[in-house]
Amino acid sequence: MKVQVLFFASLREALGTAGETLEVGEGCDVAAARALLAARRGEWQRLASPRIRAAVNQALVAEAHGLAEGDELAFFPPVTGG
Amino acid sequence: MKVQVLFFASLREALGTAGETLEVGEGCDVAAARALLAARRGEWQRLASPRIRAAVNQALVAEAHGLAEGDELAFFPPVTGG
Amino acid sequence: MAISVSVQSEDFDVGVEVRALSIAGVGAVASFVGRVRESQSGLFAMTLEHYPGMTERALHEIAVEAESRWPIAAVRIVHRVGRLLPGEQIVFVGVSGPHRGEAFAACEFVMDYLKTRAPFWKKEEDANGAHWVDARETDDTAAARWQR
Amino acid sequence: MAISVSVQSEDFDVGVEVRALSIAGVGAVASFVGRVRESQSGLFAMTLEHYPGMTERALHEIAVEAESRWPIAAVRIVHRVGRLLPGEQIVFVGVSGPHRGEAFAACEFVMDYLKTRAPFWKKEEDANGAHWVDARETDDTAAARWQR
Repeated sequence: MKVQVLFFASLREALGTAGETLEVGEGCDVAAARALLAARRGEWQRLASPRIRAAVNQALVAEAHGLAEGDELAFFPPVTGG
Repeated sequence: MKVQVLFFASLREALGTAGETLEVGEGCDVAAARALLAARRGEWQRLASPRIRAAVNQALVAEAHGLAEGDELAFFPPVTGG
Repeated sequence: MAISVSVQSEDFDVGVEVRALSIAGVGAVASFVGRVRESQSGLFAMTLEHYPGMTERALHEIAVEAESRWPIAAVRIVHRVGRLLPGEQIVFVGVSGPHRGEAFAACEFVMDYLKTRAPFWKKEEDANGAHWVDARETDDTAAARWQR
Repeated sequence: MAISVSVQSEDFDVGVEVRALSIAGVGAVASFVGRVRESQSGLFAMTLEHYPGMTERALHEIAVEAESRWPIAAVRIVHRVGRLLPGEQIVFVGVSGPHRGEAFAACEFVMDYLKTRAPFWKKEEDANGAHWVDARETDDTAAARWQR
């Protein structure tokens, strides 16, 4: 199945992309998708850090959150607004 | 010696005056001046209540605060600003 | 530290007051506006009496006390007197500083102390006539928590 | 309860925002303005990035959480995005309600949560170039005190 992956701020800049469409297997959770991306080595290893938060369909989720076809999966560093 | 006495808000209205010049003895403190006024009976007995605060020369003072010639002595109910 | 206090019958402009507090080095401005509630109890108007001289002095002392407790940059207090109608603004307290925690704490401190220490008295008018407002115990409690 | 959230590049007018919060029954309006400090460290500018959609949603949820905790009348949040210069306003949070204690608490709660929960990221420019701001531990601590 396909999920739409997004990257923000310093992570977006380091990866040189704002996102991509990612093919993942059935039953894939956030942790598995994160590991898949981090396995690309280089700057992608940033995704292995627990400091990089994940949101699915615009809500913060735990690593065990299961993904579904068409989900929007975002990764980003700790927020610094306000 | 003479002190300038002031009354505010509900106390001013009950007494029907915003203040007066009061003759007190040497060594008179706030408590004694308060008792002198309260002794006039009627509405003046309001001054005997500890809810009526006293200020000398525009600063809140204790009842034992000694008065001096020309002092400004104010009595008023609990404040309700803001 | 900049301290500014006004006791006036005229209304104030919150935008102007906050802008004046936004001086160099300031990252945070916490402010409070108190206003005459349009209550269901049918308030017609309220009149604020004060003790000229002592009021300004008390407000200034409260601001000085706030700056001695927190690292803040500026305090502004505006309090209206005279007759005010429902919906009108009564008081503005603004505190600016480098960080928000201190600005919030100092602003709330000034309001709590103002309520119990500054010589203002409210008289309310409704269908039953005019009556002086009683001091609220919650205000004394709010001020007491700052005692150290 | 009225909740209003705006994420925008344009500046905001504090006077207008506070007036909009001053609805019937409101006796207290607590508000906060965060701005870009004119720091000695020589900051040229700061750029705020956000996650369109999720940001508005997160801010709305924080406002809903505030109203579930305190009896308040209205919450207004305005957060700017894009490039901002020293002295410019970044964020406005205003809370109105019947009483000041609740308005202050809810306003501070919204700011604390916004700092740690809303997806905004700051990038600063100075003489050494541009760099992303690190999340401050004090912000996590500030938000943690509201946990129950």
